[in-house]
Order: sequence, then C-alpha cells, then structure tokens
Amino acid sequence: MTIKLLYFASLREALGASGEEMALPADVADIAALRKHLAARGDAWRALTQSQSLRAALNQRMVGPQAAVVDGDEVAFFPPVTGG
Amino acid sequence: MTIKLLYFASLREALGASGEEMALPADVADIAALRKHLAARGDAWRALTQSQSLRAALNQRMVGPQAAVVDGDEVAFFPPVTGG
Amino acid sequence: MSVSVQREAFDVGNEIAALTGNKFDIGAVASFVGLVRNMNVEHGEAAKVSAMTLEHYPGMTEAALEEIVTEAHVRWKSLAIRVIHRYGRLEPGDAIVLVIVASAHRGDAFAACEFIMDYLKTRAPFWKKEEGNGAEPARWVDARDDDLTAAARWEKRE
Amino acid sequence: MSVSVQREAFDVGNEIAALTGNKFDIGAVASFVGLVRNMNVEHGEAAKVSAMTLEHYPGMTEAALEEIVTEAHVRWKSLAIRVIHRYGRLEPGDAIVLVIVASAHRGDAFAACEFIMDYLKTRAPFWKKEEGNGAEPARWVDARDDDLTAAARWEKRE
Repeated sequence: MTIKLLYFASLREALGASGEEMALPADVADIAALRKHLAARGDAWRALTQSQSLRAALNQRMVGPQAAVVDGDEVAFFPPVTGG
Repeated sequence: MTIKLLYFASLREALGASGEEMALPADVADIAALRKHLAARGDAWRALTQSQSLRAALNQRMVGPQAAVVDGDEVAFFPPVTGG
Repeated sequence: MSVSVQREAFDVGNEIAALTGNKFDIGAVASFVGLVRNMNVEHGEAAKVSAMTLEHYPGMTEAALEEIVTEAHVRWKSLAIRVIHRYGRLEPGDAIVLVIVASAHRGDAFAACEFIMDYLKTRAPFWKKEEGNGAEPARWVDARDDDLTAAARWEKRE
Repeated sequence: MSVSVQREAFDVGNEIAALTGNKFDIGAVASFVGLVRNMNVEHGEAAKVSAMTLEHYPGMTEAALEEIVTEAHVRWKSLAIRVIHRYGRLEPGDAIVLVIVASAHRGDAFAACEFIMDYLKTRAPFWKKEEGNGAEPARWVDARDDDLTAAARWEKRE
C-alpha cells in the first residue's frame, strides 16, 4: 500500500524533507509501526520513535499510536502546536 | 445647611423634577433622615422611603442610609442602574 | 484618557489601534461591544424594542467607570484599558458600550474585560428606557438579578 | 465562512461589522486579538523577538478550526462566530489571530471566545519560529504548559 507522509516545523527541518509518497510493507499497519519503520532509516529519523512529544495526524486529524493506517492515507508528524 | 439634590430615571419622572437646591433642618443629618424628610412631602415623594430598591449617591459615590450629609453635599436618588 | 461617556458612535478597530499602537509588549487584546437588541425577553414573550434612550449621571458616571478601570488594573496585569459608554437615543444594532483590555497574556485580558463589564452593569449610573411598537409608552428597563450574580462572582475571589 | 487561514492582515472593526450587520438579536460581541510581542519570556531573560514565521498544515488547519467553532456553537448560545488565523512572517505588533463571538448575552460570548482561543492554542496545527537579535539562528517556539492547563479547564466541565 502507498501513503502520503508530511513533516512539519522542527521535524521537517531535522529530516530535511516536508513529505513524501511511500510504499509500506503490509505489516506496517498502524501509526506506532509506521514510526518504527521510519526510525529505522537512522540519524534524524530516530526522533520519530524517541521524541515523546511528537504528534501524529491521520487524514488531517490528531490520532494516537494505535490508529490504523491503510492505503491512500495521509499521515503527518509534527511537534506540539504553538499557534494563537 | 444647603444641599444639592438630583433625581434620575423613573424617580425623576415620578417626581416631575430632575433636582433642586434644598435648605435642610439641622436634625436631617444622614441619608436615611433625608429620605424621610423628602417623603413627608407626600404623594410620589413617599417612594423615597417605601421603595426598597432605591439607591443613593453622596457626592457621586453610592452610599448606604447611614452616610452623613453636610452642608454643600450633592445627594442623588435613583433606581438600580441598567447600563452596559 | 481611558474612559469616555459620549453620545457619538465609536469604531472598535480605531480604538484598538489607538490603544495598542507603538506598544510591542502587548500579546493579547480582549474586547467587548454591547449592542441594542430588537427585543427584551424580560417583558413577557420577547417584547419588541424599536429604540432605547440611555440616561446617565454626568460626573458620577465618569468617576464610577474610572474606579472600575483602576480596580481592574490592580487585579490583573493589564497594559492598557479603554472604556466607552454611550448615552442618548439608540436603535437596535447600535453599539452601547465598548471595553478593551490589552495585556501580555490572554488570561489577564479576558478576565479584566469581563470583570469591567460585570461591574459596570451594576455600578455605573446609567438607566435605559425602551420604546416598544409604539402602542404603549416607553418603559424603564428593570435591573437584572443575573447582573448582580455576575458581579458577585468577582467579590468572592478577593 | 466562519474560519479563514490567511497571510493577509485583517481589520477587527470590519470583521465585527460583517458578522453583526443586519442581525438585531445580537446583544454581545466578545472578541480577541493575539499580537506578536517583541520578547519571549520563555527563553531566559526575555529574549528579544524581531520577527516570527508561522508555519501551518494547510487543510488540517481549516478543519481543526471549524471543529473548534462547531464545538463552541454546541456548548454556548452563540449567534455568529468568526476566526481568522494568519501564517507567514510577522513582526512585533502584527496581529496573529482574531476570534469574534456574537450572542444575545455577554456570558455566552465571553466563554465561547475564551474557549476557542484555548482550544486553538493546543489543537490547531500552527508552529512559530522566532527571529532574535540576528546573532543566533531563528528558534522554534516551545509549546507552553500554561496552554495545556487552560485548554484542560474546558474538559472538566463536560
């Protein structure tokens, strides 16, 4: 399956990327598994499993680690928000 | 002694007067006594002792019935305020 | 000049700009505008209001508003406060009162703005007389118990 | 259209007029404007801020703000709500966010306005990067525990 990934703010800068299309193995089925899968790329990517405060959104809504990821989803990772 | 009296809103209309200069007997020494003194004029003036909700201001500050009245004071009577 | 009692209309945007212009430590501006409504639910089944006339006590009004603003400055970290209250004849949709509080953070701005409105409602010497549909004479608006309750909230915190 | 996410500045007076014009059942308009401050007290001794850049998540931002406004409509008797949040580069004194709530009575207007600001601070996907005095690189602003506490107040009432 293929998903769309987005990275924002300090995470975007640390990864040097604002997003990507990505083909996922079948066993990467939720947000927690996706974070581990990405962290395995090494270096800056390890923030995706090591940062407690990092947030995830699935199809533009904030979700927890158990949220299921399916083909065509848009997943975003970002630090706590600071608007207003 | 002489004081300045002011009446506002529904009280002003009921009394048919917005205020007056008044010479007071020496024994009319506080707000409560002044209300009794004015109520003795009869008719609409009795509201000054009979209306629980009527407020008094002495020199432009809200006061209770025990506030002392002296020569030159400005005393106002009015219903509860409804601004804002 | 933080308090004005006037017949004239005011412009909220201009007043905020005047209060905050050239001050760069302000992070929060809370404001409130009270408007004339076309009905009064206190009088039976939402009696129609076609206009109202605000009477006030010149001199005491300004002093009472200044005192409320001073109290707000004592209680919260506000950087600037502006209060405008109109008098005279107003129609539905017309603005009656404006309160603006500028501060570093929003908690202080919201609290001080609401406090000023609650105190003003029970302490500033204004009285409203409403005109209805023309069939009956204008009527004086009764004070609301709600407003006494709202003002009393702030007493308990002292 | 109650929510806008835009680069452009806004005019508070115009926005209030647009929201309340031709509605004669509105008695109360509470509004809030958040401004860029020239210092950030979180970073040591009030670090100077010369500018900030707001990044956001297009699409999710609008959806998150719409959801917060809908929640406010459910909780309070509001007649009209307007939210504008800017992104891009802003300087001290520039407005970042505007929330306007119009209702029949002031209690609903104040509560809904403060609720929207508190929820927006913790739920809308915006991130601020501050420029200091130029001697060091721009820094991402940390989320504030104060904002989590403020938002949590509204949870307890459910």
